[in-house]
Amino acid sequence: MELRRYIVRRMIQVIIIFFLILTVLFLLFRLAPGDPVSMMVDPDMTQEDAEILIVQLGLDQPIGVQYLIYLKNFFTGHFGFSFHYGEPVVDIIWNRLPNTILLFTTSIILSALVGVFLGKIASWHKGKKTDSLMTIGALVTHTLFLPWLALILIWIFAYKFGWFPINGMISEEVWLDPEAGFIAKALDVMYHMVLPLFTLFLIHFGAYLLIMRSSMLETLKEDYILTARAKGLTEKVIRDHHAAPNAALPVVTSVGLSLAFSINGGALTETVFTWPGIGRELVSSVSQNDYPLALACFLMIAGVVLVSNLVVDVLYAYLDPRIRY
Amino acid sequence: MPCMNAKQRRFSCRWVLILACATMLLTGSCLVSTASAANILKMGLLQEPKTLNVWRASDRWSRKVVGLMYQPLYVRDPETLKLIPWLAAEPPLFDEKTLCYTVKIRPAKWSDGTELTSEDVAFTARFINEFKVPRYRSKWNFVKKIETPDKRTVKFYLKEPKAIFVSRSLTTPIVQKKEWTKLAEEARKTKKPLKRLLNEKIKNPVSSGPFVLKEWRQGGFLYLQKNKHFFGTGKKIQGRLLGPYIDGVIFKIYGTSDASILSLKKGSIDMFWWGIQPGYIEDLRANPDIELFQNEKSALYYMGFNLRRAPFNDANLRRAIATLVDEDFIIKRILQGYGIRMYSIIPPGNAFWYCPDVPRYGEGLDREARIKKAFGILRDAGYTWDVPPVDGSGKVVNGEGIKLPDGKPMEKFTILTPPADYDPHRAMCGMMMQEWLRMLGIPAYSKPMAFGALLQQVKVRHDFDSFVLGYGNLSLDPDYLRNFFISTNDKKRGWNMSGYNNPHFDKIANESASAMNRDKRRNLIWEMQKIIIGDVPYIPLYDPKLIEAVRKGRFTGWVQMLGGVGNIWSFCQLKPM
Amino acid sequence: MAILEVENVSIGYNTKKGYLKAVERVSFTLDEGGSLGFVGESGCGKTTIGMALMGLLPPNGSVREGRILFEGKNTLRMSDEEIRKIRWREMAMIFQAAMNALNPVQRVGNQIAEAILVHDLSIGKEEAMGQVEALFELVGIPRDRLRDYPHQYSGGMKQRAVIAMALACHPKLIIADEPTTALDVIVQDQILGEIKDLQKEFDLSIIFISHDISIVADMCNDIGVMYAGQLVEFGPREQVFESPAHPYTKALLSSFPTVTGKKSDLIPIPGETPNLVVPPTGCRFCDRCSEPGPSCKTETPAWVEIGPGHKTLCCRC
Amino acid sequence: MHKRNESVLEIRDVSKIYKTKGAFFGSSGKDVTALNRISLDIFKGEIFGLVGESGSGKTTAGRLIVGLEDVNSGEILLDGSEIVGLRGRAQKKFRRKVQMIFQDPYQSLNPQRSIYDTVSEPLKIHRIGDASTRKDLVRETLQSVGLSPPDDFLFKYPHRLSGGQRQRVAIARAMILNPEFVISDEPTSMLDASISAQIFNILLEMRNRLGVTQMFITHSLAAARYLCDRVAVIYRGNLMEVGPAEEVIRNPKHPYTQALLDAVPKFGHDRDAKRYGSLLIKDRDVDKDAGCVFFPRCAVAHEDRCGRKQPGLAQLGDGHFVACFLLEAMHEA
Amino acid sequence: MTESDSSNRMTAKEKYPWITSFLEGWSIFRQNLLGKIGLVLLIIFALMAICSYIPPWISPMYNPMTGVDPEITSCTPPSLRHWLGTDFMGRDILSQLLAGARIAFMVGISAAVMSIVLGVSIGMTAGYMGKFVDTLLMRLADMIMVMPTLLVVLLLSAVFGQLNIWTIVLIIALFRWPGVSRIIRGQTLSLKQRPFIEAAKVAGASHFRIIFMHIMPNVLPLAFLFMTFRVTSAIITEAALAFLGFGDPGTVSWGMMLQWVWKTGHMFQAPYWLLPPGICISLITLSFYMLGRAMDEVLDPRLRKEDQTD
Repeated sequence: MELRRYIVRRMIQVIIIFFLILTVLFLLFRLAPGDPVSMMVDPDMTQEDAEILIVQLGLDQPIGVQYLIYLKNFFTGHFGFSFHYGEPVVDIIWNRLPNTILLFTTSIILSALVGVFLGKIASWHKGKKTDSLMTIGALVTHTLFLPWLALILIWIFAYKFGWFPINGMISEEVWLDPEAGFIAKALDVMYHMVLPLFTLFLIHFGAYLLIMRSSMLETLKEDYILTARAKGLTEKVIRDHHAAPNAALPVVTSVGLSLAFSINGGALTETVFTWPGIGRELVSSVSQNDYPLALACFLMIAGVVLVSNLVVDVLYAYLDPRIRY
Repeated sequence: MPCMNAKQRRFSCRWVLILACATMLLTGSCLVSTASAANILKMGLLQEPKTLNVWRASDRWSRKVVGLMYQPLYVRDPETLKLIPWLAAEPPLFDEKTLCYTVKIRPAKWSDGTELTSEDVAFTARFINEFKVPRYRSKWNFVKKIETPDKRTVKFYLKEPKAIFVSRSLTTPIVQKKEWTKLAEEARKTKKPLKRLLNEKIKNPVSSGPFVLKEWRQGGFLYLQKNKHFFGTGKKIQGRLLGPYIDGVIFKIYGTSDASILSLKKGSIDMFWWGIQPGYIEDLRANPDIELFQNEKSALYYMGFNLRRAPFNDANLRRAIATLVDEDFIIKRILQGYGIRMYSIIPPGNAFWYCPDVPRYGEGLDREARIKKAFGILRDAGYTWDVPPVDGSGKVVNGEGIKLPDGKPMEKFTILTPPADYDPHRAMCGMMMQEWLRMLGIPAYSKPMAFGALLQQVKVRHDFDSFVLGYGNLSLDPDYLRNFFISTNDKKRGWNMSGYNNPHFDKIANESASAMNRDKRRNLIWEMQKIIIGDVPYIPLYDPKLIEAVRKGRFTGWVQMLGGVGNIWSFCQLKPM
Repeated sequence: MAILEVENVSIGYNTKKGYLKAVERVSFTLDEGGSLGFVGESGCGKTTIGMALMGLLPPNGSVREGRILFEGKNTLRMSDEEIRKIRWREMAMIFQAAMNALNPVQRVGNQIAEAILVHDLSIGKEEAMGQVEALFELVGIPRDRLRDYPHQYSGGMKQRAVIAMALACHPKLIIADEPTTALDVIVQDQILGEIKDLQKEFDLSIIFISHDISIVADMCNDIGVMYAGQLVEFGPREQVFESPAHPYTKALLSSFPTVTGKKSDLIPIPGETPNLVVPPTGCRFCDRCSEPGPSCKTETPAWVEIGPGHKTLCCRC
Repeated sequence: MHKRNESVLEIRDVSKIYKTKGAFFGSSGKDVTALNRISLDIFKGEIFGLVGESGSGKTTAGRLIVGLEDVNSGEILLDGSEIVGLRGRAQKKFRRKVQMIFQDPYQSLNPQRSIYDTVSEPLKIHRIGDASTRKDLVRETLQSVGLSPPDDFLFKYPHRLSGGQRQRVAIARAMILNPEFVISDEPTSMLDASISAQIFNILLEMRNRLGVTQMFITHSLAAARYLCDRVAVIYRGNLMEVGPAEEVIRNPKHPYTQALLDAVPKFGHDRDAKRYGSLLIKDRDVDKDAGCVFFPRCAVAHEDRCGRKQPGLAQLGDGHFVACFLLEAMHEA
Repeated sequence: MTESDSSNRMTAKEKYPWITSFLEGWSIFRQNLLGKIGLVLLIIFALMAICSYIPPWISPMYNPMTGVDPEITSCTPPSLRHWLGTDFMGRDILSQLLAGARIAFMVGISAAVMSIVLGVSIGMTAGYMGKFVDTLLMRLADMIMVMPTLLVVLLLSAVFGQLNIWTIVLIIALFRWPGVSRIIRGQTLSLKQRPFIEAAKVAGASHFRIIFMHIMPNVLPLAFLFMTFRVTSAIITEAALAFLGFGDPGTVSWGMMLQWVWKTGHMFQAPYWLLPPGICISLITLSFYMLGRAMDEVLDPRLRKEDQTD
């Protein structure tokens, strides 16, 4: 009951914050210099043309009216039309979002799993070679500059060795092949995903490893670990059943907190690998002054982060019986 | 606890799964890469086309693709650059008395098998006028009346003589009446019909060109198939036997040029449809599988001034700066030699309209001589210095404290340039120009600015001192010369960004717009160029050369032309080897 | 018969400040069914002894010398696996802070069942839970709290649960390390009473570790007084309390306020406990002793037998 | 020992209720009564013991008196003047008179400040003396709490001191302003027995030498007996029994006091003989909390009487007050 | 405890007790391998930053932004004249790299200091004031926290035209305080409950005194620790921004260098140009990170207690 109340309260907060962000961003975009019409530098685009377009795009309206229209559209599930694509923004986002989710969640899950697993091992061998090797390795990979790493990986694995495609998400050979079934297509996507996934994985797993390691060291000092040992449990059982689940709790929180940070990396990865996702779309729409699209992409990202933070908090409450709201 | 055990087991299962996936990926990829069609041309695009709606297609990526489907009545010959009939059967007939153009149309079919008739042509023109389609409206709004006496003939009655009718209006892509009538009707019902039409998503354009869209995977590729109903197949036009001989084109989307070039080197694509950065050229030239084409562009990169306010309302200062600007340095260093010196607003590649004898400021001079000459111009115009850049003994020193002829010190001014990510060359030019001007004591500051903001300053607000901008793809018809400098275009969002105002020029310009005789028009255009370069509201800087790379040994028959090998002729004539 | 014999055990920790001699040459025996209490101030090494008996010294700690004979077998010689099997089944421990001794994210019932399951492979989970229910009954926790998490328990209940856990495998020896420190006096009384009852019922041997003399006095037959890593006095309860031999024992007794008997002034022990990395030479209590002899500072004290089973480590006795 | 003359501190009908924060916006949580209409007088020059288990409200009482928290109702008078809700200058003046010694010496000293900083801070706050007189005063005070030579401690940080030394520093900080009234909140619960005795003796000496009136909050009847002149036994925010220390411990009247005394370990002497046996083995279930707070656990209670109404404090003679119906009945009979 | 030190040596340490605690911290730090590596790396980068003034002083052609070698018009590999080679228009890569170190320090440290000052003051205010102020500030923090900093800066830079380096630093700082302030707030809340604060209150200390004399010294070490992590995130954000082409075009930062390599198409032709900036960004982040972790150990009281036994 209490938990449900907590969720409701948090959801209200999330919604308020979301609309605040929406408003701030909307104002920012509308107050900014530069409009999509003046971006059209074709000499054929005469001044009359520009004026016609401005009226047609509704940019001549007062800003309050534009905001209200935007809100109205927003509630009807409509984010307006992209200035650039001329398509409903919703369509573009629905087209890109699955790609982002695929890459991003896979990378987060993979790196969290591996990070937690290795962190467990490292803390268990504290002070030994395994530990120092893992810690230093994690630190080094975690601090690599992501786009640079991505470029180097492309160079080595995609170009020099030719093991993986250079970029993109699908190859036309497979998708145009009428005989290729779902599995072949899925495999093709996964094949394209290897390098971006690996990039994100390299950057992220270190953080989880380090968090897990220190949290595990902290947990191993707890009295209940001593109890478990006194009970005559084997070391493996103590490590895996008593220490690790408790120690993994902070990792859950840190996944939530670092989400916004990881999204930066996601956008960079998408840009370098031309992965057709939200992050890349955001970067390109921003540089093309495509406000409706940029705004929607950003809201989408903020919304996703807000909701996943909420989910993480609830998950945490669920996993840790001590916390009841 | 048992539940933890289960978790543990799941964990190790996951590992097995991951490994299994990895191996499958590797094997799967080996299978995949063997299957590829030999007769399909693969081209790398830097960006994904935004739309296949021809009226919305304002970005070059969309236009590249749309251009293979919607065809105009007349196109340019790759060698002479003269207009030749394409959908039209013969050159247009002009009746001077009635101001009427008569165009005969070839027997041609749309990709859905229906016939392309004069109705379609008339519909296109009326459509543009009715909905005021941007970029096309100005080419058709002087057409008074359109008649279609029969299926193969269209008659256009003009309100007044217009020189651009053949070269601009009749090169408008023609759309199918059947396809657009319904959309137009729906649009008419809405409050903002134009917006509705522009936002229309055209999933599968009805094509009159050599290719039709087969599949578009957003974020992945576009696949265009050969159009069986293409009118040109088997025909000889301008002595060229048209195909297309290839089965289709696949456009693959690469976000960055290095990825595209790596793919080109690997052989995943046959051509990268974009100019190659000079950095790659050495490497590609050494590659035996790659062939490079070098073509001129119809482009203009220039520095513009705000003539509406001091200090650039003084032509002498502009001339002095034109003298100072070392175009050779820019071409040699910044463009790495892949560019052409621009003397006039019209690029030299557009040979017919290009005027060769405009004033050439500072041609062939070294830095010191340029400074001395510019100093001379300014000194004669009444400018003074605290420390003149040329001292008494004629030695060049760093000038300081320049004052305008009215005695006021020249205030700091900015050179707005696009940011380096948008165009590193222009940003760098601004930087160099700042240094050169400072040698003369002119307080110039180069300021790269986001492109949207820059245009807002320059084009909408007119709040700027000077800027560096450019056009990568100018029309071959020189009407833009009039557009850029005629005083009636000096308003918000108008094309006369400098605020150039010269009644004499206006008169000649208007004359040129309605000059129906080509040679007479050429004289006027030459005259205009001379006036502009004399007054230098714009200093033309360079026209970059276009280097394109294709893979040898797959296809042959690339047609070189102003603007590169990726033209309609190439697509119609490429043959697999 | 002695269930536990400890001979000359010394234990130390490697610390960044140096080697810390936490326990020095401690010997004692515990008879089957007997109860032995260790009393001393914080840092005197009493918990270290408890941990050493269980084989649970932290990684930086080790037994330097001596023997620990549990039912005649030297536990120090046993492999990790062997000692793991003895733990809980033969000797269990009631931990100091019950609050932290239970895993917060597992249900209490499961944690106790786990102890049973790991040592008795023949029974299933259901059966083990049945046994846990019986244990709960024994220590006075309602059955329906079996599926609760530790944080839902009150302090006293947690302590009871920890006692139930200690009894889970019916051990012969229980080491209770300050089992009531954090509890209120009434609850403490109840828990102590329970431990006593259980000891009688199951014929357990108990080692009771506390800083509170009065509790040890209440609970144990034999008393060991520890100071600065050394056992300074050892003997039957009556003898130790009625005729304490070591000056530290005397001082400890006289610094303890009581509710019974005559109200008398407390005599605090001056000074602080010595640093065990560099322990003082001679008698370690010498600096704080109220009546030090001339040789105390230099002479290493030896055990003096002053009564039947009552001995002390003092030069002056 | 001390004449029952003027009260230094008077507590009149003081209640304190904590609102636990509700989960959903407002306050849907339960209220916890920490103190329920408590009245006490503390006389000049005495050490007054407040004895209770954890959660009984004894610490709250101390915090209310020093003004760390505000009362919900009732008044507290120091030297006859109201001290609840003082602000500004009046509060500062009051601060000089009343000081507190906290429970945990490891937490009550700022780890980032040296002993000198800590002890001299009250002087700085109240602008007493200049740098050199302050230093002398600090030395003197440290000496008086047994930290000698003071110069050894002056510039040390707390983490280099033992628990006992830290608590002495805390006492020195409380004493340096020469307060009238000092509250010590279980000052020895974290310390070893031998160290506790040192602290007790310092507190006693403070009273004897400087005549500082004190309130000693503790859970240990034994400590209260040793240190205090009078004690009050508090249970769940209600006073159960008030009286001279020796009297209350020798001759406890309230069943709760009796239960407490029963529970104290007695050095193995007749351990099994519970003298009073006033505590129920299993708590009684009560559906409403209208009756005596101890009723659910009281072995000797009358269902009909104790379960319905709350007894008030009644004097049994010679300053010994008890809140229990059974005794009233006895008295009346 | 080393109380047996000779008394005259004690006096200096006694007068300035922070020396002792600093030395204690330093001795713990010295035992930390990661910390030592980080410090050495950092010193190297600091030297690079200082050295960045040397090349332009030797010859104007070594000016990182505007200096071009008159004899070189394209990208050249390392030579005696240009130790790390030149970029596409003949500018010296080493000079750019050195100048980049200066920018990295400048961006990193100034953004970190700003965000820490903001975070600490907001966190302390929220924690100490509580109630409405707390709720308001923390909701604001939540709101800012869900924004991916890089994308926000990118968005703002697109919206307001090209940003200059200081604006970028400011924006990074403005969007990176919530994490700090949350921690500081938590710390303040727990400090507020600590008896020594209450003791100060009982002694009559004002809010001002409590905040600045008691809470601040206790949160500052933590804030300082966070600063090292903020430095890394600021450097990375600036580099990524520049890499994407939204950086300050007037500054030579490592991200900008990478962008030049990328945009001019020398990515796979000129490893001598691609590798150094990337390695530098990665290493400087690594060094700050290692330093932060080592400091974490120095400051973490729990780790210090490790040795203490019963």
